[in-house]
Amino acid sequence: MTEHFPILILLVPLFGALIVVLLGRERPEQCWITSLISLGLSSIISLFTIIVVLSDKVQTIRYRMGGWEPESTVFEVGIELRVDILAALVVFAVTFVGFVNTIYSKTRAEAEAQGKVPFFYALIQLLIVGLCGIVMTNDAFNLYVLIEITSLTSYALIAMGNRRAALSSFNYVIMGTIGASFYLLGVGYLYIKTGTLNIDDIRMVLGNDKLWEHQSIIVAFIFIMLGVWTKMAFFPLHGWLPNAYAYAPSMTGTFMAPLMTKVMVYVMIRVMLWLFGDKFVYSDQHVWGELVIWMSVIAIVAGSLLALARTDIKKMLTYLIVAEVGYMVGGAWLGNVTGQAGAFYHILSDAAMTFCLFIAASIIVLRIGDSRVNAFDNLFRKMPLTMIGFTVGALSMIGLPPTCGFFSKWYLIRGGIEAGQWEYVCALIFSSLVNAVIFFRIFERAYFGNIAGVKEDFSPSDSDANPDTSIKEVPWSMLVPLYIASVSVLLLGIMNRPLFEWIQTALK
Amino acid sequence: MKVFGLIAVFVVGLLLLSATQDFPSWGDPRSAASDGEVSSFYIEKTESVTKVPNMVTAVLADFRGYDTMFETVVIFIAGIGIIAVLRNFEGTDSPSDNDNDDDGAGLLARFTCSLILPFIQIFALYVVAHGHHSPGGGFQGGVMFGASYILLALAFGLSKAKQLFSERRTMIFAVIGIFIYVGWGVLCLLLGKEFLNYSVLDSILPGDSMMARSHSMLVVEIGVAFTVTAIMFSMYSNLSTRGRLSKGL
Amino acid sequence: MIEFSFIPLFTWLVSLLAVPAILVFRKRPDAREGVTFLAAFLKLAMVFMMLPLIREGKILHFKFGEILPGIPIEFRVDGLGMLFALVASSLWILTTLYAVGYMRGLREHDQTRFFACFAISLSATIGVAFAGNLLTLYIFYEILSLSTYPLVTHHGDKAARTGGRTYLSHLLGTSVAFVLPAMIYCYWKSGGDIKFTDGAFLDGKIGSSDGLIVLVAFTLGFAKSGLMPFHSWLPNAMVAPTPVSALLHAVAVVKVGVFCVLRVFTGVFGTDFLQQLDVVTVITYIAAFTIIVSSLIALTQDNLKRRLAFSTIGQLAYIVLGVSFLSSNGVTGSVMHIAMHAFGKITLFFCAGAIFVASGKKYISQMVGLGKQMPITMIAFLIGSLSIIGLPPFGGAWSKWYLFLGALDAEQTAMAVVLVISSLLNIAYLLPIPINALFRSPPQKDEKGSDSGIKEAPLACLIPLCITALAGLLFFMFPGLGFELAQLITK
Amino acid sequence: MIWQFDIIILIFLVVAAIVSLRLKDLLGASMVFGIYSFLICLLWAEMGAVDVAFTEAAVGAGVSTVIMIATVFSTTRRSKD
Amino acid sequence: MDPIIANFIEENIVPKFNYWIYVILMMIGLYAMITKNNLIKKLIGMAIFQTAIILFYVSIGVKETGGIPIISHHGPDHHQEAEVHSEESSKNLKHNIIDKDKYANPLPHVLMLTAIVVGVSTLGLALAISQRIHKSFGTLEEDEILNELRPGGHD
Repeated sequence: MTEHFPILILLVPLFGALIVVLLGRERPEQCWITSLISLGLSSIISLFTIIVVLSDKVQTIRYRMGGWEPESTVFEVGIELRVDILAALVVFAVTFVGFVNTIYSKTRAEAEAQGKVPFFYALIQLLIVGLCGIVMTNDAFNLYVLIEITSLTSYALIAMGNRRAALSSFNYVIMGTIGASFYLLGVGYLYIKTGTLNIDDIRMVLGNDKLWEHQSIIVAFIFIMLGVWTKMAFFPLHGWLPNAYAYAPSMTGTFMAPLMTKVMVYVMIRVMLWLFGDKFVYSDQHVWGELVIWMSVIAIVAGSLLALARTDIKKMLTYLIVAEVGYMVGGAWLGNVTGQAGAFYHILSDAAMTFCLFIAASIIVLRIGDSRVNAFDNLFRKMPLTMIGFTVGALSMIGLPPTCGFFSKWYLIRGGIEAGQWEYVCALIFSSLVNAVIFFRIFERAYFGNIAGVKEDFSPSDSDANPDTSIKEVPWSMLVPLYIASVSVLLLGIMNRPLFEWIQTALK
Repeated sequence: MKVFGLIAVFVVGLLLLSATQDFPSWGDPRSAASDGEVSSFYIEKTESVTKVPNMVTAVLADFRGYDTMFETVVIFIAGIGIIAVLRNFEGTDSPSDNDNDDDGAGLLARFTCSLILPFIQIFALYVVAHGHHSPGGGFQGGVMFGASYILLALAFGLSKAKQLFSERRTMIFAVIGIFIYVGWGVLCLLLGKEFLNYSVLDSILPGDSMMARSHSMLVVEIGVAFTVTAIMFSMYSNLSTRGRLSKGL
Repeated sequence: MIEFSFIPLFTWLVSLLAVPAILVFRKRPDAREGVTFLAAFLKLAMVFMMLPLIREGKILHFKFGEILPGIPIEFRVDGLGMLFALVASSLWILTTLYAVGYMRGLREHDQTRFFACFAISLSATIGVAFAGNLLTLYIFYEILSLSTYPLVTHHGDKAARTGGRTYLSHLLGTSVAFVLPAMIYCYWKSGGDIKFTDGAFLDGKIGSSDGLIVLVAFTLGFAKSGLMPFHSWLPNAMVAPTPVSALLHAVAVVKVGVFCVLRVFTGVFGTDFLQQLDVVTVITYIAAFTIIVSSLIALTQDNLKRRLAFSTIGQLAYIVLGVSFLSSNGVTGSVMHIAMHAFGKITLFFCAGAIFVASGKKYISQMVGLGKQMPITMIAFLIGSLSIIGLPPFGGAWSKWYLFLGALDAEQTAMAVVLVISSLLNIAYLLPIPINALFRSPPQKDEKGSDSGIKEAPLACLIPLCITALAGLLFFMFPGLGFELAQLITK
Repeated sequence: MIWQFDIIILIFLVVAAIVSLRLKDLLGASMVFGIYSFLICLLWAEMGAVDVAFTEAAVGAGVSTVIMIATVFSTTRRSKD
Repeated sequence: MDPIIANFIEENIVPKFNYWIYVILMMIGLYAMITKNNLIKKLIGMAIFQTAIILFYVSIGVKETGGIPIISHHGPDHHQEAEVHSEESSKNLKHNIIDKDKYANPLPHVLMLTAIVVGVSTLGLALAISQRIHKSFGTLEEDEILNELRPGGHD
């Protein structure tokens, strides 16, 4: 049974989506529980998959669709899934975030998707199917199909928002199609030279036939990278992201912001290390090593500064995502295992903390009805529970121990030092300083309020009572996800050592 | 913007052209892709292992059936996505233009359509069923079937078409299509082999395991056809009425 | 020699566990401050429990939870940490006592928050004092910065916010920008081992140029030590209530800074290794520059607390200077000066606060003749300033003397000269205040002014400053313990 | 495989593409895009990719053109470029 | 003509003109996607872009010597056993191996079927979104939409 886990992870949400659509108009209230069950089941299965993969005898699950064993050929003739510990971790992150986010969207879905609740749940589950498929597949073209699945679902999910959302979703369609098509082109170039689509086989052919210096392979690499970077909003190509995530319905934004870019970063690492192989990517006769590091430095700095310039909190967070993508790209391109493992660990930790921050931000925006930071006066007194969760995420974003942000920065900086890429190290430190400024600006607001607010609660007696009770905390269905997220931020930080060791062994 | 776009486009084009120089020349049967192990396997072994002379159908529905499953899912996503984007249930649209429903095109057009529609649909069924031996398959057949309904809607007005193929029914059909495909794969799973491994189905299908593959391909093609038919029609009916499903073109 | 023990953990925990209790009792001030006192006394008791073991030359050790490959959270109590813990925990009691008097006297708001953050910062301080490796040190250092931020910005008005902003930006910024990369670099160079042992872990593992960079990064990165150019947070933090200033200047913050610098010198590099690297002259000059310039600035300040702040900057620079001599005498002097300056400076701050509470005067020019109304305070101020200046028969004399010896051992006559000049400057900016207050009669116009009816501050304020002043005297008589603990690290 | 035939279609393709992008009337643009699809499906049929040609004929020339025209009808025919 | 250029054309253009045309089509589509102001025009450009890539893939699969990828047992290579039409499928595979040069490479065709489907799905969804935009902004021209947003939007 265990060997079927990978496909089950995919099938459960797929069936869930179908059922939700069938339930459709008649019983919209059952859509929530259905998708909750299916995603919970799927995340449990992925948890078991992690356990299976960690056992010494399995290590890597290879699952051949249709049972096409390559008997007369050395190459795979069918499509195969390949699940190692990295894939298992990311899949668990995807399904788990999906599950928690479903809890969050219990009340929001009715409010923000009037009458379209079943479609929302169906799309979100299909999106999860696509993301898990991306992570697990071992076939270059299948990867393209799944990327398109995720893109289509996210176009639709974003466009369900207000009119700004529709516009930004259209830009996303254009950019996303360019990106996916570039990826498809790259795969075509690889196919015309190698004659196979299986990722491992392509790497093998490239290695055996010494195709590395061929112009077409180099162009293929460039185009695949361009495509993936477009999908993950790497700095010069990030234009579509901020509006799309800021204006999307809140329960959509809280799901996409943590996962989409991270999964594409995983795809990038996979393409670099498994599809082309590190000998090709990090070889000296290619100029791009230094170049990409510098691009990531620019991405980090620019993302942080753009975030600093924003007053709308969701916009701010989206630009922070752009900066974080810079972290991971740089770490993956450092060319040493520490950097790659750090980048991978940052995928997980960044997913956790972005999730935490986005939930907290959407709760705040929902409650005070204003997304500008200037409106956050005295939030610590008004909604302390929410602000605690927000604080955890923010500290992790700044990179203070013992949150996971600190440890991922630790590994990334160490990788940068080992690789001697000081500009990258400086960029990391700079961005965490800027993050500190950004978030303490918010804390100051939320802690003291404006001067008038302070005067008002400067009472002669010793009063810690809540000054005004106009703004209440949100229902449990939103606080529980927030706390799950912030706990996982801390947990990832405490668990970093075993995680990092697994990742390192998998990358070696 | 234009200048920037032009520069970007030319950079891309030059990169691609620079890559073509070490491509195998066009149509060269010895090129790595065409002469490669995988494609040779498909060409030489397909018929012996699946009993299907149309390699494209075989590769589509069996070797790479996993892709095709997601291709169907993509269509499905497009269908429900369009509804989710266009439909708004607050009823901000004034129902004024919903009342006076059009009565489709002129008499001649209707007559012609009523003549050719049956043939279109029969041909669509043929395309689906005969995809093993001739070009075609579930997808093409499904598109044609959906197109026949679109033609119906064009000629006799959307409301007439909706009577035959209401949105509820559309959704059910689409879901059933995917359900057939995925369920068929799950059946293989339940019989103890990998997902979509049709060869185990010879226990419930006539013929040996190869014939089982051939028959299973027909089944999944039918599933694809269901979904594609439904979604193609719902795409048209939503897009032509801004999601109000009130008044066709 | 090294023995496992839970006492360090409990010493660290006790003030942390006080926090929930404080929060629980937020509606009943007496119970709340009772809890604080209880915690404080318990902490001191535990420190004293460890003292004999340490004096036997044992080293208490405790670790849990490996958070990074090869790096657990680790407590390790040696002489240096012991001394610092002693100073901090004993002064916590006095500061609490004083804070009770001060806060109630001024009817401050949010006292619960105040005491809670106070307790957290104390346990962070103990964590730094007992830190067994660089990462633990760093973590508690950051926690201290964060937990003191609400204290600094206690008033929450515009000035407090700007002050807090400067405070946090300097401390967090420098630590993240300099200490973190330097630490990771050490971690990489030393092959994943950043434990403090008797021998330094970076010994012989690093080249001279890298060594210089790392050393400077550490010394400036621990900006709590107030070395120029990262000193400006200290005067800006003066907006805080006086107990907080006492905490910053005497008990916790700045001492933590210099303590970290001492650790870096002794625990990370090791004095002998620094000797052969021959890179410390940079630090020496930075420290000397800081001493002179800060004293000169202090001369020009009229706001009493600002003047004291600049004098603190100078005194801290003494400690760094002393350790940068790399001679056992210098280090001894530095370690002693931590304690001496702590007691002296806290006396001065208590006095300043007492003056503010009693008369509302902030500016030195207003304090002429104040000795008539509040003689005890002013006498205590005199004692404290003499101790800071380092004149016998006050404790400061010993540390100054050893620093001087250290300068001579290191054949750095220039530095000896600097010490002399700076002591003169200390006299110039400290002594006039009590002298004028005690022996000059107040200008006439103030007679019928607000000064009428000024009397001593409430007892809760008065007692601590008397105690600390006396302690200054006692340290001159019985400096033995300080020496002993200092010897433990210098040998 | 007659390469002259091939190249003629290819040139027509480029022309159709440019025309459909230059037309100011969106309806006309969609029509020309349908023509483009037909040409390309011809090209594929002639390249031996019968299934692809079949699909393109059904989808590209059929459905995409229809839904594009449907959109143009329900929005606007005007286009500035 | 300069022999080098002539040589270059001999080498690179004549045997590969399909690739050249596909690159040109792709450039046209990409240019339209980036610079066109009208949303529908952008989408037309997108469709052209995708068809260009499909053209490239199909060109990979072409063989000068090969026909359509459907195995015909009436082809020239099976005359000798045209009478045994029944159960041939198992027999002739034993007798004569299928000559793979006679058939085009099926794999790119399969991939492109999927790509076409994805293309039409994207197109449909994008058209729906553009209808939504037209409903809320009243125009399909990008610059007019942005002008309408200018006072409100802060970026």
